[in-house]
Amino acid sequence: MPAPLPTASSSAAPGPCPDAGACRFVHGPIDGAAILAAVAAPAAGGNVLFLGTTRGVTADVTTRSLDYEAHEKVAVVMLDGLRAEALARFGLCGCAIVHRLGRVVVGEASIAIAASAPHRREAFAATEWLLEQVKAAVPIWKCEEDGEGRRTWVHPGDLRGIGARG
Amino acid sequence: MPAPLPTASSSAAPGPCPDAGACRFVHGPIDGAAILAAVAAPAAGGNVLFLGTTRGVTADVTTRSLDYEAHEKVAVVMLDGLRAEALARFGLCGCAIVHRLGRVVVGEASIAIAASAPHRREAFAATEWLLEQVKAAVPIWKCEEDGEGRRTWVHPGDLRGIGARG
Amino acid sequence: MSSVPTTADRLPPSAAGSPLAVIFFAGMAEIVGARRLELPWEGGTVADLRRELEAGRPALGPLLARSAVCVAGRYAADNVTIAVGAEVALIPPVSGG
Amino acid sequence: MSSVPTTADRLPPSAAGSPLAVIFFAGMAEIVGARRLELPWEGGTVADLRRELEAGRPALGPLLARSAVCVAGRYAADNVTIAVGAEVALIPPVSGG
Repeated sequence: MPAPLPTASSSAAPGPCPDAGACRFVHGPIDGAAILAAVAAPAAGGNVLFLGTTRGVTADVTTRSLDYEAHEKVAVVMLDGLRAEALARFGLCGCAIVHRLGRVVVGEASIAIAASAPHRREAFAATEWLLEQVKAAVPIWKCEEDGEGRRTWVHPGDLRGIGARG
Repeated sequence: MPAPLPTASSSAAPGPCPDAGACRFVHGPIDGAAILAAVAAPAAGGNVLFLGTTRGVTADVTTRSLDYEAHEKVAVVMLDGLRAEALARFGLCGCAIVHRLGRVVVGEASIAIAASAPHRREAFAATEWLLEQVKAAVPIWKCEEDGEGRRTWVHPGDLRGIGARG
Repeated sequence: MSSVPTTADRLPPSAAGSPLAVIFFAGMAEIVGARRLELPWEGGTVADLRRELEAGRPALGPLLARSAVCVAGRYAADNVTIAVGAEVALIPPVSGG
Repeated sequence: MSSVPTTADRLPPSAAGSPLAVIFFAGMAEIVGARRLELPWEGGTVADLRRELEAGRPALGPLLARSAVCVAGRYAADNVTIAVGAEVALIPPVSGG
């Protein structure tokens, strides 16, 4: 049998259970303020929100929009697992990950990650860690559309070694 | 003559000029979403918002509220200087620092720091750096009110060595 | 009421030739020209599936070599056996965030 | 119309005895019992001001020893001369954020 997802916490995490909807995909604009508000807690002193937005220019290449798709069913399970792992590992009060799918024009957000913790360092560390995990392994892809309307799927790096052995 | 503030960028920073109002004090609730929106830029891919909120319990001590005061005139100049330094040092697209004064009850935000940059790492690093600078040297103080209504001004550490020599 | 036996009823679930549904995403779906394929499947491992796919569509090779295979919701190494009826997805290098 | 000369008009700005306004915040204002004091000032350095304050209010000593002195908007070391008319603020260890 395949082993659990390498990035997901396997079963009984010591932290709180993932809340339904804390990790999800949306097909329209992301409401960052609502996501940050959802992780607020009386025990929290540090609250961090990251928004990843479509950048109009990289080096000398113009981007018009990004178009995201995901293996949603698998990705949501992975996001929930990452959230549970972050809650336990960083001692978070709250955590949420929202990714937008479809077309995201310049300046709009494709991802929001929010984390709250008793102290600032854990909130920052968890948010950065979650973002790196999402970028490394969660099945989401972007297609870049440049200024001339040319579309290119972005497949950097190598996932070949990621699977657990049978 | 006294030297420039140790944490302020002395004169001609290579980055953009500080925008009026990007660093300011407020006397009511902080609107984090508006502050994050104010640093949005087409060149930004990473946007980070930190909110520092009043924590209700630390170890076994209950906090009812925090009450902040500042040497406003000097503090605003220092915050503008820190912002200018962060813009240049981290290559930011935008940056804002807002601190609330007066009573801040549990769960409400006393500080918001927002930074946007072409890439995520600079946005995170700048936000964390700014927060550490503010906590280390900007003339703002909090008075803790505990569950029994006792008020205590918080004066940690030592600022004696911070001044520049004549 | 009793129903008329179908072909599926008469074949055991591990029967040779049960098709394997494989789904594709992003640039890989573009190369394949489809989001879903049903392959004839005699049973085998992830490595067998990789060979099968590349034999039928050589253009997939370079991207396939950098892709993961997701079996029943989990990334699986080459020696993992693919059970009959498992959901299989090809996962090219990801770029979310 | 010409105004009647005041004491300030007649005294040169560096005259001995010009009061020095010093402002206090937070726990320091609590100890001093005031947010602002005018001290008689013969001229001198930040170190002189520290001695003057501690001599007049010994209870300030422990916190003063950990505090900065802000002169004309800048944190100043002990050897900095305080110009007549300068804005001076005592800055106890900060706790914003």
